[in-house]
Amino acid sequence: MEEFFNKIKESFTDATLEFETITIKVDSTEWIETHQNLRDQFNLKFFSWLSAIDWDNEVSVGEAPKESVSPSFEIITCLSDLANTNLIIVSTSIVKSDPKIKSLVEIYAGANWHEREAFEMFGINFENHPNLEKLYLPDGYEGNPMLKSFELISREVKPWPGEVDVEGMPEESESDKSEDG
Amino acid sequence: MVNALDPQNINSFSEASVSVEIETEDMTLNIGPQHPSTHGVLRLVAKVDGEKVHDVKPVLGYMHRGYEKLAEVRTYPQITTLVNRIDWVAGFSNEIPFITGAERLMEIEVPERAKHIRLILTEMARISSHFVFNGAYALEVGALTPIFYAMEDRERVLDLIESVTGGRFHPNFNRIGGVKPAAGAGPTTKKDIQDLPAGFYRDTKVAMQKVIEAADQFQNLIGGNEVFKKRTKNVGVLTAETAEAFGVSGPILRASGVKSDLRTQTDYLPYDQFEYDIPVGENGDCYDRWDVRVKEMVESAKIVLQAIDSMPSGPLQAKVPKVIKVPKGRTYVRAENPKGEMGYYIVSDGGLGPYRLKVRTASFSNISILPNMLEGALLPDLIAIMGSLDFVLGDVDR
Amino acid sequence: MTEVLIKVGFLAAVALNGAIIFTIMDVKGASWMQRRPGPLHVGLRGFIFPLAEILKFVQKEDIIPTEVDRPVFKWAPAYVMVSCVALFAVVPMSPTLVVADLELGVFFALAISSLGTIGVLTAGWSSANKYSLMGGLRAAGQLIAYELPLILAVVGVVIQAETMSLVGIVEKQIEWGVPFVVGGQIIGFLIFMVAATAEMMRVPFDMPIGESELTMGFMTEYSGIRFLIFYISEYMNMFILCAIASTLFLGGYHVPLLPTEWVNFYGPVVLLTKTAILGFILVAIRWSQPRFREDQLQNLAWKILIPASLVNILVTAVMKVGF
Amino acid sequence: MKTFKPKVPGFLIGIKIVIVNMLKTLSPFHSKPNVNYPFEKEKVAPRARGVIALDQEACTSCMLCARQCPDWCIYIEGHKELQPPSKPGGRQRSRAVLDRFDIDYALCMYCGICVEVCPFDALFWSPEYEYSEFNMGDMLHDKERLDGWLKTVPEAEGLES
Repeated sequence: MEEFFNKIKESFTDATLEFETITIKVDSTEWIETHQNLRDQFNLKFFSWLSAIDWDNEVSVGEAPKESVSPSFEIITCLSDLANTNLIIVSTSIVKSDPKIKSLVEIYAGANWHEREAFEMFGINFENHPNLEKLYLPDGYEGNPMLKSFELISREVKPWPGEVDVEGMPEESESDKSEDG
Repeated sequence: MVNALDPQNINSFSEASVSVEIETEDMTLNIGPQHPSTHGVLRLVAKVDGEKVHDVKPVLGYMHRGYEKLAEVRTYPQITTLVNRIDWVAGFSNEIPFITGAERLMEIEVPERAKHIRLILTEMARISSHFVFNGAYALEVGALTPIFYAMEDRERVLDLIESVTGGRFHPNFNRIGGVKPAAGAGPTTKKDIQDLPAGFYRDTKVAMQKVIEAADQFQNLIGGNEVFKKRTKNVGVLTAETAEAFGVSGPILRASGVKSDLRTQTDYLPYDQFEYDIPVGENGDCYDRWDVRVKEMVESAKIVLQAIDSMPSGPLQAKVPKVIKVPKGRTYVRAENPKGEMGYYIVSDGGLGPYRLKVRTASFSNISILPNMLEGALLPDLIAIMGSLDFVLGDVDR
Repeated sequence: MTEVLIKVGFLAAVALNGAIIFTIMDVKGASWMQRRPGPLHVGLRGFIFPLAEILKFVQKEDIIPTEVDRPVFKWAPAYVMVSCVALFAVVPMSPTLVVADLELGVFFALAISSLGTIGVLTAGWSSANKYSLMGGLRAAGQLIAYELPLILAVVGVVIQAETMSLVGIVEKQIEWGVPFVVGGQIIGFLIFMVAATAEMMRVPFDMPIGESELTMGFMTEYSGIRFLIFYISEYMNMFILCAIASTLFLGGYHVPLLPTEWVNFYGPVVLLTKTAILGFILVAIRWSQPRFREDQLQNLAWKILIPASLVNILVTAVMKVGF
Repeated sequence: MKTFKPKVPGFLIGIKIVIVNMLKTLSPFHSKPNVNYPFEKEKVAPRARGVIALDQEACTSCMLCARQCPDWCIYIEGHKELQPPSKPGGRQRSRAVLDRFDIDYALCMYCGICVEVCPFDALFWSPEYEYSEFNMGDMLHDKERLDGWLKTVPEAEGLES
């Protein structure tokens, strides 16, 4: 893994190896070239997956990032090599106002469905995609569910049962409580 | 306009009428979502010309449960419950990469015994998954009996999984840092660390011998059958190049002749301590995909038998904080599941739950090749090819 | 008139009972072969479950979809049923116990059996369902293709027996001392059984039903009593074709070494036993084989069975004339 | 010496296998793989996660289980009561009284997190599995019903070392 990382490092400046995962960050304009390069020069022919992360400070579900982030979509692909088990995560960032990026279908045929999934879940447009339509969601469904701003209805309609607390003793004073504790 | 009755024209007319093919309209045939042969609720919209299939469009989403979204509002221990249900035929295997990922981020070293227990149960899950495939695939090409034998033998394996974990399909047995410390039952021992139940080794050895026998029986009952060979040999050939480009993994890829197995290539579980073969196919047709899985069952049984013999003693749990908080970082862990490469990309922000959890499932990539493979196939072949991909809709839709 | 009615009643009773026995054999046999007890709850450890089955189907609503061609759809099961029952008319259970001892018995049987094709095809065609349509067309193609080897296989027997009457064929076998299957018609018997299995649309030739791709083939839209008729006639067909096979090739109501003068007493039992043994073989085949693909099925009929049966006829004729 | 072994066609071997299995099913000496369910009960592993039993006395309504539940299917309400002092002249102790403890089995995912997090040993797994209902609302088990499951909790089994 180290060896492969060093090789990667020669070609890509922004490469990190942490938690046994090699990640390279590229600019979204070099998206196609990078993948072409990785497939042809580094022999990473196996297309594992493509997905996205919605970085946002305002979240309606889950926890907001601890440190403030600039709102953007991060698009991630995972490529690997079957013989030597080299694996690489390629990541790029695009702006939220106009989320679009070139499609990888020409290079990796398997990207087709993954891009469709990212399109419906995040609303990212993949340019030159042969049939960019919904994959999972029914026709007429509005919204992009994986956005951090998309509410999870089941958690909205039902109160958290853990909030109900045992009512305090009527006569209990502050001093008693501290003694007990 | 040719006059057919004109004696001069009779000769040419009859020749012409023979060579012209009848123009027929294509028929759209919906296969699924409720159809006897789809494993769950997959819908295929197929354009058929008589028996020939032209254009197949899979329609997914009938089982989409949004696990990636649900994971955003849950803590790490709670997500273990969810990931069980992704590929329910091999529930135990789904937990391993997720738990390994969390452990990797927290930099916890798992005790050897726990790793061995994980390995044994993972292989058992693989065996039970392949049993289901064997039975179901025979059913799809028309043999109705093998599924009953497969279910009977799978039951033995599931009983073993249940006796350890408490669950047959959804074991929910892995914890960050090891395996479940208190596996239910018993008012007196509830808080004790529970090990494998008594008699487990003995029962496992019996069950694994039965698995090897069952695989042999399948080879005779289905694999040796001339009709089965006729139905599957040279049907749905998948070349290694296409498979790689589509991200097809697991037994399907190996059947195409690529010797790729994450068990030997990565170190998520101590597979390097055992000896086993990786069955590889030659032609990449349906028969090879079937054959590879049957052979794999035997290899898995061998791994389990070896693991039982070399079981280390020791604790089952590493020291972990009571409230699990995973430090900031991201990692991708993949594992060789019965259906192929399954991986979790965990983006942690230092909180109780992940900021984003990407689930890479094998079946999703595996069936994305369906339209490609089914082009020009016959309708009965459609079922044979679809069945040989061995997908579970929960694994596709997540 | 009453005589005709009695005969028809007798025919229907025997055919229906045969079908019920074969249903029990198929279902119970299947469950034992699959390591399970099978039906258990309806009387005699589940052995009379077909009665419950019949009652259930009779009670059920007979759903007729709106788009179907109603009269055709309604009458299709009747064709199949009638063709099955009428087939049994010429099968002798003993030299005297035969509904119609026709001169051209074999010819009659084969002519009647092809009537079922029309029933199946109309059922598939009129259902207004794509699965049914494909199932019906597959069935028609298959039944026509296998009709030929079925007839050609019988021709060998007819040449050897020098008669077309089924009683005559059995008498000839008694005269010979051995059934025709031993006396030179083994290939003819195998071809007949394969073709008969295809006519019954049982595994490995059940492409027209092919439940993994066509749900239930031409029967998809049928329910209630109409489905029951299809269901019963499937087993009736199986029973009768097995009975014909045992008459033509296995010596019918007679077994060698038994005294011929008592044939009227043991005849029906012997015939039924032979039929049941053939039926059991079919059951074992059904539950152990996968099914053929449509084109392989046609190839088998046209490229193997028909040439083989023609060779069989040739050899039989040469032997007959030469020796 | 070369032994000649004729190749048996595969479909005949298949027929042999099904007939052997038929004889196995009919023979009284072979174990039966089936359980005639409503008349015989299946033996389940003692660890099987069937239903959750509640020890009412042990529960202090601390809400840990309800908070950790991934499905939010546990509903607890309780209040505190003053207990008479255990020895004369001592301080009055407060005791938690459980008003409501419901588990909605229609929602439960049988993960067992609640059993594990309970610090007072009030929840147990029982392998009992016969509690299906015709009405979905009846799947909500109240504290009396949950307490009733307690007697089905098995004793600890032996362990493999």
